Amino acid sequence: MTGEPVIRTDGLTRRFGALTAVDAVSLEFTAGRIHAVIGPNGAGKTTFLNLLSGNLRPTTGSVRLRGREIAGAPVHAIARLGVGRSYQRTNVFPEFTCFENCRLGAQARLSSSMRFFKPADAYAGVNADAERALSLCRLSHRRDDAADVLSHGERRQLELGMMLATSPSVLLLDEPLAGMGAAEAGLMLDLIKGLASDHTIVLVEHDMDAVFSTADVITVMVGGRALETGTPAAIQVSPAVREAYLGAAKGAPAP
Amino acid sequence: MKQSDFGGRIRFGDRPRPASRRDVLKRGAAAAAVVAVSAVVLPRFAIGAKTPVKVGILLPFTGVYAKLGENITDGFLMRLAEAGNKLGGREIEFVKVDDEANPAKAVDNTTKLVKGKRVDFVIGTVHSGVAAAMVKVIEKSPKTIMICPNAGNNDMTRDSCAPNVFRTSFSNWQTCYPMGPEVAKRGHKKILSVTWKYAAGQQMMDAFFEGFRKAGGGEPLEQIWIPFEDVEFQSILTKIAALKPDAVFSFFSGSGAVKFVKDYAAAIDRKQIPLYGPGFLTEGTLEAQGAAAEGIVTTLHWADTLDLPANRKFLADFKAKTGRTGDVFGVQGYDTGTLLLRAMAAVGGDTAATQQLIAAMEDTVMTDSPRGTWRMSKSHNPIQDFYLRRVEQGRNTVLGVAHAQLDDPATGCKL
Amino acid sequence: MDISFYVIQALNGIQYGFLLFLVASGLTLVFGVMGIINLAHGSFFMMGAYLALWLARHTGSLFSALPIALLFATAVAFLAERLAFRHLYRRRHLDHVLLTYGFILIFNELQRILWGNDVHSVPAPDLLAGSIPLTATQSYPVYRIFISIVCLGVAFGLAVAIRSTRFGMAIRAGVVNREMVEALGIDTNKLFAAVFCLGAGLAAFAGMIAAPVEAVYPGIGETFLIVSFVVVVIGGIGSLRGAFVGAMAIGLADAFGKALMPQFAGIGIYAVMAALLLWRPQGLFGEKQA
Amino acid sequence: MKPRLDGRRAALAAALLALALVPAVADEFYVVLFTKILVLGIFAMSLDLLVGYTGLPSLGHAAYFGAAAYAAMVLAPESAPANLLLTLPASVLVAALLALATGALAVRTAGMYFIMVTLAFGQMAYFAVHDSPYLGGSDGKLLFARPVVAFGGAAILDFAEPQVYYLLVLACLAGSYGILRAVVQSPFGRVIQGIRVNEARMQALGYATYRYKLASFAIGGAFAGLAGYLAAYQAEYVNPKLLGWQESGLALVMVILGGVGTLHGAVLGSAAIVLLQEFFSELTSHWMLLLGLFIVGSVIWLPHGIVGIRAWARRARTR
Repeated sequence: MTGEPVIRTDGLTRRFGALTAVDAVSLEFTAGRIHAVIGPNGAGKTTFLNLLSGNLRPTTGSVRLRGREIAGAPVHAIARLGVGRSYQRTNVFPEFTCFENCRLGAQARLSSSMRFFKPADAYAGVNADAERALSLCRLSHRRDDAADVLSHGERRQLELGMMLATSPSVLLLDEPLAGMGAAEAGLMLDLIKGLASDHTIVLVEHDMDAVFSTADVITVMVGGRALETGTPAAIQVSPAVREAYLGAAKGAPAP
Repeated sequence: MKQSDFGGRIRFGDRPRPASRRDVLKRGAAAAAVVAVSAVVLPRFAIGAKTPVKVGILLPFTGVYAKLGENITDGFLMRLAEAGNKLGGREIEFVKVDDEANPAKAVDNTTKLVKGKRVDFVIGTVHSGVAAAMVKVIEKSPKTIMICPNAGNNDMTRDSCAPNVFRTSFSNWQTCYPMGPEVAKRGHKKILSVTWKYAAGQQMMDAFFEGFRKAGGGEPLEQIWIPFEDVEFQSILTKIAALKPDAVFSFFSGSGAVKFVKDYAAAIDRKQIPLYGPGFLTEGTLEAQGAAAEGIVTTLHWADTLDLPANRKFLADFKAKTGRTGDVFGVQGYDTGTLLLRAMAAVGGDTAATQQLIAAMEDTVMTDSPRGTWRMSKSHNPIQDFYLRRVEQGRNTVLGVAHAQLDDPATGCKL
Repeated sequence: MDISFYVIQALNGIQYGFLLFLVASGLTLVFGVMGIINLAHGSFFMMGAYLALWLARHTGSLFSALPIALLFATAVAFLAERLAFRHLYRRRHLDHVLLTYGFILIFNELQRILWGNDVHSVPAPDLLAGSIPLTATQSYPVYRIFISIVCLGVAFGLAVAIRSTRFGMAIRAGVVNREMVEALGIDTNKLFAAVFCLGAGLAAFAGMIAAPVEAVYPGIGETFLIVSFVVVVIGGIGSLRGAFVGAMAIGLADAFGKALMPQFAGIGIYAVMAALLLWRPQGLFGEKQA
Repeated sequence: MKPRLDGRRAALAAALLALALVPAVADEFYVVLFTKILVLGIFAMSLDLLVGYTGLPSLGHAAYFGAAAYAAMVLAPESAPANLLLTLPASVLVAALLALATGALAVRTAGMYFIMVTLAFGQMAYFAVHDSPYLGGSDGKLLFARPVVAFGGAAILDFAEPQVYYLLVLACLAGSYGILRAVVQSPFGRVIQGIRVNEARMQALGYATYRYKLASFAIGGAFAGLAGYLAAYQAEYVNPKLLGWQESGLALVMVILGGVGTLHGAVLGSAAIVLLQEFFSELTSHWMLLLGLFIVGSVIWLPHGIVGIRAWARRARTR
């Protein structure tokens, strides 16, 4: 399943004053693969995601999406090119029902939402996309419940559903398992694996068991640099990673 | 309200109200919007044969002009109380509305009095903008008569004069025109004017320079306009001192007058650049202005030191009833009362006889007014003396008459 | 116009700027630390002015009135914080707007009940009542110089207190990150009450010393409030340095604007503010918004 | 879901009918009072679109209200009634364009800065009118008469009578409510509500939020303009205070007091404020004190406004 990379960064760098959060990172992300980015706290993983999604502008370097430069483009423009993003802190719309949350995602695919008079629920195509996303994130049974009554795990699912409703080709997932119990985490991992075949997935995650069991490729970031990239098996045995990890952080990668 | 015990606040008592409302009132005002709805849907006052004369008082009781509104009201009520609180033999019911000096509410408030409370007379007001809106409503209600006890906008008794609109105060033109020749006479050539940028200020400055030119004076050295109600004068005064005019002519009132006169004295040597203006500059403000006002020369149709029996009586009575010192606004309120009393006496209390009422008001010649003799002009504005006054030891001392029996040109009035 | 015109005009602007700074510094701290939009802040200025008027009459001297009035205004602020504001910290900005709008009505009406609608003036203390003659026609009031000096002192004291006391540290921490304050083990209830009282006290103090140069009249609070808002926004919410620079800029712009371009005097400061916010939406010294 | 919706429609129809009967049963004084409530109701609803749906707490909304009022004045002939069919749309357009121009700058900011920037634009509009002799300066200007509906020079509907004017205002309120209700339920409405809750998330979903906020701001400005036009002809007078921050503040108070994000709450808020003012000022000349206490009390005890009372009572009962 290897091919042209969907996303390719070149010397991607972001500085905050004197601090270099992301330091000359050059990586390739290929379709159909789950590419995990791991590293100790403060390694620059989330900053890296923010550079990909447009939440932050790179100081220097480039981000190409299928060959097209997107560095510095606004978030919404990048999103419309098919890059979906989930956040560490759950970001659903609590007053809306699950279906409405997904519909908001699906509606973003309309050429424009500057439609003022026809009720939002009268757009059949949008509704169908929303239903599909709802079933993809396995929340169809919660369709008409308001998001604020969902459990934490369900909210993370819903967030994924909203993102899927926009029919993205790239998924940037920032700690999708954070704060989840074992059962919830299992379900979520299942979901993510199911999406891998037709999406490019960039996964930032602290749960090492999860990462090593799901990822196809792993990049280790330390101090803003991409230290090493390889298969889980290769990363596991890499002495450089071991040293950096043991030297820089409290936890070592799981054996 | 049948009778006002003068000196206190006007109460809104004896209107018939449903018992439930009274209970609500007893329970206090903390009740919510529900109560407000039921309270506002009161049955209106039934108009019977022996109803009292309804007099609407539309004056500012809050805001910058509140003190003026109070003094006019007190002067007016004092005059009616002197006559036993009867108009042409009938009891009086007062309906007092605070116009907040807010022209945006003026049509509403006037409509409320004229159509809602069905008053026979409307007394008001201080603010020119409010007065102009009042005139507009009153024009369309020929059965109601309006008496304006202060607002001096020229047009009220010029272009937009109306048969049922009278004024007992002054036109802006009148208050400043007589000062032109006085300033010219003193040999001042380069005159700088400073005032708020609004219609009254404009009219007054125009009138002054009209008089000044006619008396051989030249064009203004500079005219400074300050945004209306702005009272931060320090920078303007610095500029005035730098321009070195022979004299400054200025109009401000209320808080503006207090502050301007004080700041002027602190920033400019008044011996070098004397300050002139219409009487409002030093009217009702002298106590607050203190020594800063000493020596300022102004023109006005009244002065507290005016040595007339009627004036001495007015001042004594006003002090006795209110505890405050009477001012020109009290006098205007007082004369409004006299005008109303005379006219109602002439028609025997018949408020339906509007034509006769108007005729009686037009024929009024005031011989016992605290400001001296005056009569109503054809355009319903007083023809009166304008006095030249100088502030001496905290009082406006009369130097003489600047212009005797001055009549407004009444341009454009077809009455 | 000669040089003295510009010198005096600059003095005028600085003196007005200092008064604005005292009002705006309280506003910006309450904004920054507590996250409260206090529309009623101007009411404390008004309270100070009226208390100065009233107490100066009774005690015969503005100086002896100062401590009593300051104590009183702070006590009122303390009560308002305790009884009303404290319940709303976690609510929306909108509720703060509504609450403080209600307080404006209450304070204004109480002022009317207690002191009426008259325009009053407060005489400057005899010592400072004179004017210094500068040229043949113009002189500069001693009291205005006094205001500038006193305000400079207060501003300096405030800066030192913020920089080097524990209370000041808590304030600085609060402006940057409200949660951090709790992490530092500071009782936010106490901190908020203190900041609110400090802000109110500064506004009241400004009202008091301004009383002799401003006529004391109903609505004086709102006049200063709106301009202080402009100052705070120009300087950046929560920044004392910003409030100072903003106050001086507005003070000087106002003084020269009125004298040189009176036709734009009203609109001027708002246009400056709008332009600045387009350039720097967070104000001159404000933290960038998330 | 369906029956509740029908119940709400029935309640709306009943309220509309009751309001339409006011001129038939009530004294002219109340007709004028209710006209005021409805005009301010439209104004408050237009602000609710910004505050309650888009999360844009404007403290300068009166600028658009006043802009249309002044447009009505400028467009009115010197001594003849204006034609409603021409001047009303034109005035609304003026307000909408002004909102579009100022909004283009204002919606770039957020939170407290947004409040302050809108305040600044409001004050600029205020002083622009206040200092312009052509527009009547601080004195304002009187309008000659209420407008008429005219076709080919012949007036077929005259609004001089307060009762007729009231019905016009009521029709405008009903129309505004209908349109705004449709707008908040449209795809656009969903987007702005999403923006209110979490703008960053909406961007991540691919929405160019700036354009939606701006569109909402302009629509709000347009309806504020409609209210301003009606207010100008209700008072038959325009004055800079129509654009002042006090007016904006009052509208905000109405919206919050009524309950944000409901539209009808804004009308209830306007009714509450107007009626309370009227009621308190009959009680005492210090009515502002009572109104202030009422507002402070209601913000502490009624966090969701008047429309929240029902839910609050329901909760109290079930407890």
